[in-house]
Amino acid sequence: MRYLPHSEADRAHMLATIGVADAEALFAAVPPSALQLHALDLPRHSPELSVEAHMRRLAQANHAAGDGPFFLGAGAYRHHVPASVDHLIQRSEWLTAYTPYQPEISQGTLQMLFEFQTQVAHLTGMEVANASMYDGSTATAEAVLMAKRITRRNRVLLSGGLHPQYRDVVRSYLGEDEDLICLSPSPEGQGDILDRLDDRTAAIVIQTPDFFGHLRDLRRAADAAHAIGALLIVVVTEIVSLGLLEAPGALGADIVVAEGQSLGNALNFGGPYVGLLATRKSFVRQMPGRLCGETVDASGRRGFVLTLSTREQHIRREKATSNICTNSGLCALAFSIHLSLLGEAGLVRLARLNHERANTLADGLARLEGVRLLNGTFFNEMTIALPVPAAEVVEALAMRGIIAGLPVSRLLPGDPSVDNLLVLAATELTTDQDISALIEGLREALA
Amino acid sequence: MRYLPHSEADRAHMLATIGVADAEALFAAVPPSALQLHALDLPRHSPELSVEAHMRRLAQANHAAGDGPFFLGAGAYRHHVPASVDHLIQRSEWLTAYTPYQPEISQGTLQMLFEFQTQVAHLTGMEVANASMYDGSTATAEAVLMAKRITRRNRVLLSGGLHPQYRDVVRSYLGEDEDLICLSPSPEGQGDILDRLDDRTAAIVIQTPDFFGHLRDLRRAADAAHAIGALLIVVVTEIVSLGLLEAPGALGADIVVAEGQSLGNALNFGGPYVGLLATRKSFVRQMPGRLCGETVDASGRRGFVLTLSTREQHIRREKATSNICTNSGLCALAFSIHLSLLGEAGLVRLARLNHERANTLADGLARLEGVRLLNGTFFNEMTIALPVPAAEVVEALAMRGIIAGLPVSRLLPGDPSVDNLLVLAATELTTDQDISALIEGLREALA
Amino acid sequence: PDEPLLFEIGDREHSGVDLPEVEIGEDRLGGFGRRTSLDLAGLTEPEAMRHYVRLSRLNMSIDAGMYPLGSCTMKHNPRLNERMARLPGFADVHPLQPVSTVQGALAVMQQLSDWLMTLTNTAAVALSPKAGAHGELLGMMAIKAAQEARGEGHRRVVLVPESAHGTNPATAAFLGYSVRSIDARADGTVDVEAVKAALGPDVAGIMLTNPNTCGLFEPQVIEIADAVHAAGGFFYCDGANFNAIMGVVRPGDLGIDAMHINLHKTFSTPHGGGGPGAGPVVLSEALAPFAPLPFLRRNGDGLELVEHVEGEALGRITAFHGQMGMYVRALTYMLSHGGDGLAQAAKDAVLNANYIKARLEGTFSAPFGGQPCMHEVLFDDSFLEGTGVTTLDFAKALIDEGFHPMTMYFPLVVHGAMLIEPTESESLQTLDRFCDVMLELASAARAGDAERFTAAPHAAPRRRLDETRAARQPVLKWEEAEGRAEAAE
Amino acid sequence: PDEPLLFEIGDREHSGVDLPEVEIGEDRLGGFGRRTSLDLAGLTEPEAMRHYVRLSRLNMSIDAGMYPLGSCTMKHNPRLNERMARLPGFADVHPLQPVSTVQGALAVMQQLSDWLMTLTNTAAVALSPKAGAHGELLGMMAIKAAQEARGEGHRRVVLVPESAHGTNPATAAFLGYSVRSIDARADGTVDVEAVKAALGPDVAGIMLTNPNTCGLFEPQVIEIADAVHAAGGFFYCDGANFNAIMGVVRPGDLGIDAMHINLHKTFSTPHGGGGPGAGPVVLSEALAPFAPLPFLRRNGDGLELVEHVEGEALGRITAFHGQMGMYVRALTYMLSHGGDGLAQAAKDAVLNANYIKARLEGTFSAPFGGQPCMHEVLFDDSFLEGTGVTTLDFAKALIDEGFHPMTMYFPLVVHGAMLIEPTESESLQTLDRFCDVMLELASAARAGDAERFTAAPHAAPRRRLDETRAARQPVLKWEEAEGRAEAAE
Repeated sequence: MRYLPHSEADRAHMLATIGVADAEALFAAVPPSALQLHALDLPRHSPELSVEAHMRRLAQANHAAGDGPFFLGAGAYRHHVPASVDHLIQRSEWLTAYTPYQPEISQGTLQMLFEFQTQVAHLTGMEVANASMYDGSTATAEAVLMAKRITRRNRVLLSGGLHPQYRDVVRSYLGEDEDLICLSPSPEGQGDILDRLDDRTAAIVIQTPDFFGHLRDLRRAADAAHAIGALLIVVVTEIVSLGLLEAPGALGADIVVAEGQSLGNALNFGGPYVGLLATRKSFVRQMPGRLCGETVDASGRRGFVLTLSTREQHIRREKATSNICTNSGLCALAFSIHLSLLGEAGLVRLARLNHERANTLADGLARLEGVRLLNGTFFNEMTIALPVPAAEVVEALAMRGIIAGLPVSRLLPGDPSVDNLLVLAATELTTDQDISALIEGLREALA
Repeated sequence: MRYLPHSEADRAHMLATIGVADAEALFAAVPPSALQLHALDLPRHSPELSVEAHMRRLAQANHAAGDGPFFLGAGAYRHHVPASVDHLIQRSEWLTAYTPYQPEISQGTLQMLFEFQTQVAHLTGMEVANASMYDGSTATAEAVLMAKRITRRNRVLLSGGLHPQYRDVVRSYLGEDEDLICLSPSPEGQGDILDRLDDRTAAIVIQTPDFFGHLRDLRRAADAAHAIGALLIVVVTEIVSLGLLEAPGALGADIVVAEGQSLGNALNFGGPYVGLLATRKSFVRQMPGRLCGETVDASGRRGFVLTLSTREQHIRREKATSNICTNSGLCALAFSIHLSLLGEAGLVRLARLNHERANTLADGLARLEGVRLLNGTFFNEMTIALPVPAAEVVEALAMRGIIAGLPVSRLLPGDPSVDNLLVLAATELTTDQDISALIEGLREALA
Repeated sequence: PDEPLLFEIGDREHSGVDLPEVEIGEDRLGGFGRRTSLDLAGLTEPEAMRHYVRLSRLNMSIDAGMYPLGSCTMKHNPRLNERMARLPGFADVHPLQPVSTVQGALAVMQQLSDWLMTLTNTAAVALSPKAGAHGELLGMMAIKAAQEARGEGHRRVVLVPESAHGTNPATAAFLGYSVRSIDARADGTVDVEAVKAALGPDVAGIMLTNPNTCGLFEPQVIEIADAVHAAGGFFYCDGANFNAIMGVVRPGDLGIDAMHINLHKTFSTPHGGGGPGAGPVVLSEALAPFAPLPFLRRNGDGLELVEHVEGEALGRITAFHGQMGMYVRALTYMLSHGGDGLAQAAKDAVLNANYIKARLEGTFSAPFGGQPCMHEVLFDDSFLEGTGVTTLDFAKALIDEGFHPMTMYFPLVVHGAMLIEPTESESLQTLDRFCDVMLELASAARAGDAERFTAAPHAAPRRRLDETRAARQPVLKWEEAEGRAEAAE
Repeated sequence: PDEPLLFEIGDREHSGVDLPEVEIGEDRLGGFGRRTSLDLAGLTEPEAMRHYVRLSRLNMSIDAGMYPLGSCTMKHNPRLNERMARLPGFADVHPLQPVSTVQGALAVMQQLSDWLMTLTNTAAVALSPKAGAHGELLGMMAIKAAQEARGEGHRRVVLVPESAHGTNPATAAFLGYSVRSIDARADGTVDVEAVKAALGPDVAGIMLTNPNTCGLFEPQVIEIADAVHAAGGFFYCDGANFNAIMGVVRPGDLGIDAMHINLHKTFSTPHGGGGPGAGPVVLSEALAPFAPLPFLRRNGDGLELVEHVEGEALGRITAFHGQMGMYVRALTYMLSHGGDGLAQAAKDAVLNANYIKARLEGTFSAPFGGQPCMHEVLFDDSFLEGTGVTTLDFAKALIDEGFHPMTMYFPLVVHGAMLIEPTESESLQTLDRFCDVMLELASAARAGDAERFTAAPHAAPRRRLDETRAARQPVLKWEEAEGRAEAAE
């Protein structure tokens, strides 16, 4: 077997050295009733060429986003990642390195994480960022728990513009909790979470651009929250938007969490992605997750280590700020490389291009009879109301090779008021031809 | 521009340091009439995503071998290359390293070449091998020139079983030369080059398996050649065959040249490939190309260097054995990794599997009415005679997504005796379904 | 070799991505456009290539050498897995595409689930956890949900042996449980009597690692499971060490109710310098109804992804469907090995650990050495007594010999622990070289060559780092002033 | 760090490729089956990964540092090129598939040809040469064929300047020409009068590198071309230095008849440790009929590949159609840069060389320094006089500073030559660091720190190698005895 280095002769030599007759003797502590004597009902080992053929067949049973016009967003975005990013992250020294607990031989990973933390802090306008979370949704849940620890208050308000699955994750993390107030979905960008603030409120959670694509007023929310001693948690699911939108930190956010997938990472049917979490320096000891810090070595040379680990489970065990251990190191690397390649100039150009593409899409949609654009503001994503249920339209267009967007009913089933709503995104990969094909497809589907 | 590190400020600073007003001043030596003042009629620079889209469109305009049943060989073979091979050769330290002229910082490449030379020598049964040639065809031409230098004779006999394009390359390298005797193509494996041997003969060139798939008797050829003071040059275009066939060196070959593409390298529409050249130790100073040798460094540690370079153009200039400089380093690496992964046990299994697949193919073809198998012997390739011109049949099957093999007329046009001949290969990637589809397709095409 | 920081090389103008400057007629930003600087450094492509290639060379990696790391199963990462995960049909698929367009992706999930359930003899599997600790969280959430559904929400205590991974108590505490610690026996395993003594009506269950973190198979695991069940509790098994027993012992046969499986430990997805991982959780019949969303259901010829349900299911613990990229890699690995190969891998992993034990035992002290170990072998620091060399020093000296340090000071149950897990990926040649180095280092330590250890590593990109300074005066991001100061030096 | 040889790790049983053992009823081998051992060492995949990763780490690479190598244009190799070359539509296509199934491949060849002809203002291009030297061979074959067609086969002399690359005289000799050497002027360029003096009815042509190997643009190149043409000869231009002038000067405007273009120097395909390269040759109207097979022809909407022709064409110089993999990479690079970017790259390459010249000139002696250089700058060793340090020593000391040595002792026209070509890929930061290092080394040499140079490199994987021993007692492959002896040590 190609992954197992021992020959039978090697095994015999080793058993003799150990002084046992066979490998089974090494499993003597296993209760006989539990020892597997017969082969499990599983296929036997297989040549690489057969495995590859099998997996390719499965891959071909999917419609890839690049196979046709594509307008899905809703928390995961199709962007162009430079070829050098994927090449670099596949280097053995990045791909197959362990968690950098031994800093002397992990300076590559550690310096990269330090740079990543700096990039995330600059991008969000915050003072500190951690070395990554699993994804945007779990980072949001951790941020909520963090806010409760900081304020020692219990009530949390989730905006109606928060991604419904993010809301569900917060619910699961908090368990049954009457202090968790989830506002109704707000497809028109309406509704005001600020009315619900009171002195028991730990935090309000606002996503911008929100799930329906609207841009939300963070400054006003921060002022209101701070006035009553609550924190503002800002959620960003499309990180490219920060190339064009004001940094949440500059508008008063106390904790910013984000999904970083858009930079460096493929769609991957939902994972792995990379969660970002940034906050004020004064909250650093309540942060979950790994942190990398600068120091010096015994010769006085600059170096980096994982630090403040007294927050973490492997030191503090049940007193840790979170149970998180493995995070998204390689995805953070991809994010960091892509963002280094963009730089400030490139990210701004990319964001402008996304906005321009979305403008073109919005203008096209607005001209369609029977279709109403719900957004007064957006970055690269928007919601339209169709005269018929959106799910049917999406299914019909999929048959023609067009992935038209997200029918809101998929994430908010059982709410007839959203049945006709469709959320669509455009990115730098969206061509004029894609938009024409969509418009044409919608026109026919609605005829 | 993403590949150019200078900003305009950088350029201005550098021009000031140099003391010129603008970049044009640095081109003062160019005759004004030749200086390009206007932009050439070429597209302007383009984003990665646009270039990628353009190249993908071109790629999609080709039928890839993996898109359907595939039976082409004729000097280039479709084999399965383990994923680790391509991964490894893309490591920066292999991919972007220079020719190992500075051995202190090139031991990776040099040790690999030393291992490659050993592998090629063992595989061919010869005493020494060089560090690669461009491909099998140019290696054949170089071998012919080498034989002429060694024997100081002029006449060269090319077997009728030699790949027609290899024959053409030898012709080009030798120029107009009445001492170059090219025997007629021998689709039935007939014809005996040995009758033409005389004491002016420097070498006879025999390919096995030959262009039509027949296995040729090397021992008899070697004995006859040696008896009259000539050399035997053996050409192998399918290197996998040596897993199952006797080593040419064990049968008396003086020079063995081969195309190494089958191991580690993709079809690549014909290139880059990797030529192998192995010979007797006594001929080493007449070999073309780079050689890597073992030595020690100033601390006495084992190390490797390019050696015997007094044969080469950069030292000997017009007295060199060849003008070859750059060879096929990275393809040789891919070959060497693939062969290391196979090892003796794996190569034998691979060769057996190829032969078994070819047997199945031959048995299937033999049952087809109107089709005659010309081969009594073969490894993984064979020739059949059809009742109609083969080119038409191949074209018809291509329309159905089946690449049926090579119509001999493509390489030997104007020879009506070969018009109906088709050369087909099978490899480990040929499935029973592929063979059935071919047989069915042939049956219908011939009906 | 020093590599400057990104912010010391790049600046706000340089970029390695060419994109058109577009005209935007009227923006739709509602006045929320950016006014503050992004202050991001950019690199052209040649500069970026150098920076990340050079940085990478400061890292150790499994491709370059052995990681004898207990509890972390650093095995070979096949490159076929990487190639498969990058097929556009997997990598370029959006999680919210119509289900009719992602049947291949769902088939991957289904097949992976089938393998995991067969290997563990369990009733259900929740794929979505993003890592092992996330799987623990999910498993304990399922236990909590099941007990609340039974009206037993008052069970607020979780039993955790002393030797457990830190994630175990952290997870329990995260969900509001209090942790009751169970002592180990002198032989390093858990006593069923100690468990029974700790059980009671307030106990929700036990979190047990098996094989345990001392590298031993818990011989009374079935009795422990029975006792916990009899007391109305659930058995959460930490699956970090599943590599020792895959294909050889099915955890379901031991009575577990939930167990996470680290695809990045057991099923060869790469560690990536700290993730991404994936931590699917297998569940017993009793817990199956409390599996989180989403899950798969057969629907005629196709597969359906259940994303909403009324009733018992737990909700979701992450957006979308989990770590698809890791599922592809793990399934590719499983198909490559086959059931027979996985069992052989487990046996080789155990063989390798016992071979190291046999070769080192005369010199190193194995506190629980009277029995075969499983896939990892535990030594204490008694062989270093009086040398002035600590376990940490000894481990750092391994770096100079080309090996990653073993796991140190864990588990907490022995003094100066050294936990060594070679995995099945290491050849006899490598194991012998490792053992030779270990023995030579032990001789050197006892011969009084303390400087070799206390100042180690000598040959690494850095000497030992000042961790206290890092924690006392945290510098968590690059500050321009610092860069200037350094540049001026 | 030492890495054992493959044959010291692997053996005949181990394999990293799983394949079924098949039954072969009756073989068709006609008695030619193998009887002797293959004696090939095999490695399992984890062992192979380690071996080749560790070996690679003994190499310098352009991704890790600057190669200031004159005449070898080591520029950045974009990874987009690698990705494109691996698309199945390019990599998994057989050269002899029906032409109807490879229209995309032919379009790549057509587009690449168009770019090359536009950049050079020439009439035809032969793509098939496998490397620069192969292109030289083809170009000189075309010249020979053209003269034979004119009945001038008696022209048996080729003029070659002293400063030429070794491949030039080797190529001429390979085709049976005798070489007549042309001296350089004091300013490093070729004198049209010297060429005129050497011309005669026996002269087939001239092989000239422009910009030349002293890094200078030949100011009289047009006069030289005219003189050669007037004498009935052809002008072969060595295109190794095309990077200096692409998009800025079209060689066709200078009167060249044939010029090879190194796709692996000028158009960024990777060097790969010594190939594969690609050396397409552009041809003037006069030589176009002598282009070798195969070539492309438009045929209605599609492209036709001409593989056979009656009459003038040269035949073929390689099987199949040349280095398709390199064509894809080069075309991808051209499209990325565009015509504007290529010209900017040439200007930056020249700017970088002149910047180095300006920064070093006070300390280093530039023999032809009175004029701007092109993309490379030439120094001699007069600054080392009396230091006991040679050019070689000086170059090896660069290794310890993280740079590849410059080209040394070439061209032959100056004493102790150091030829430095930074290319356009190097940033100002890197150039400054390189210049700082060069100046510091020069100070050190003159301060008498000879040991730093004569024993250099100190920090590389190896000290200097004994090349004499390698050549006197050649060991060109691994012998088992040696392995045993080493193992016993």
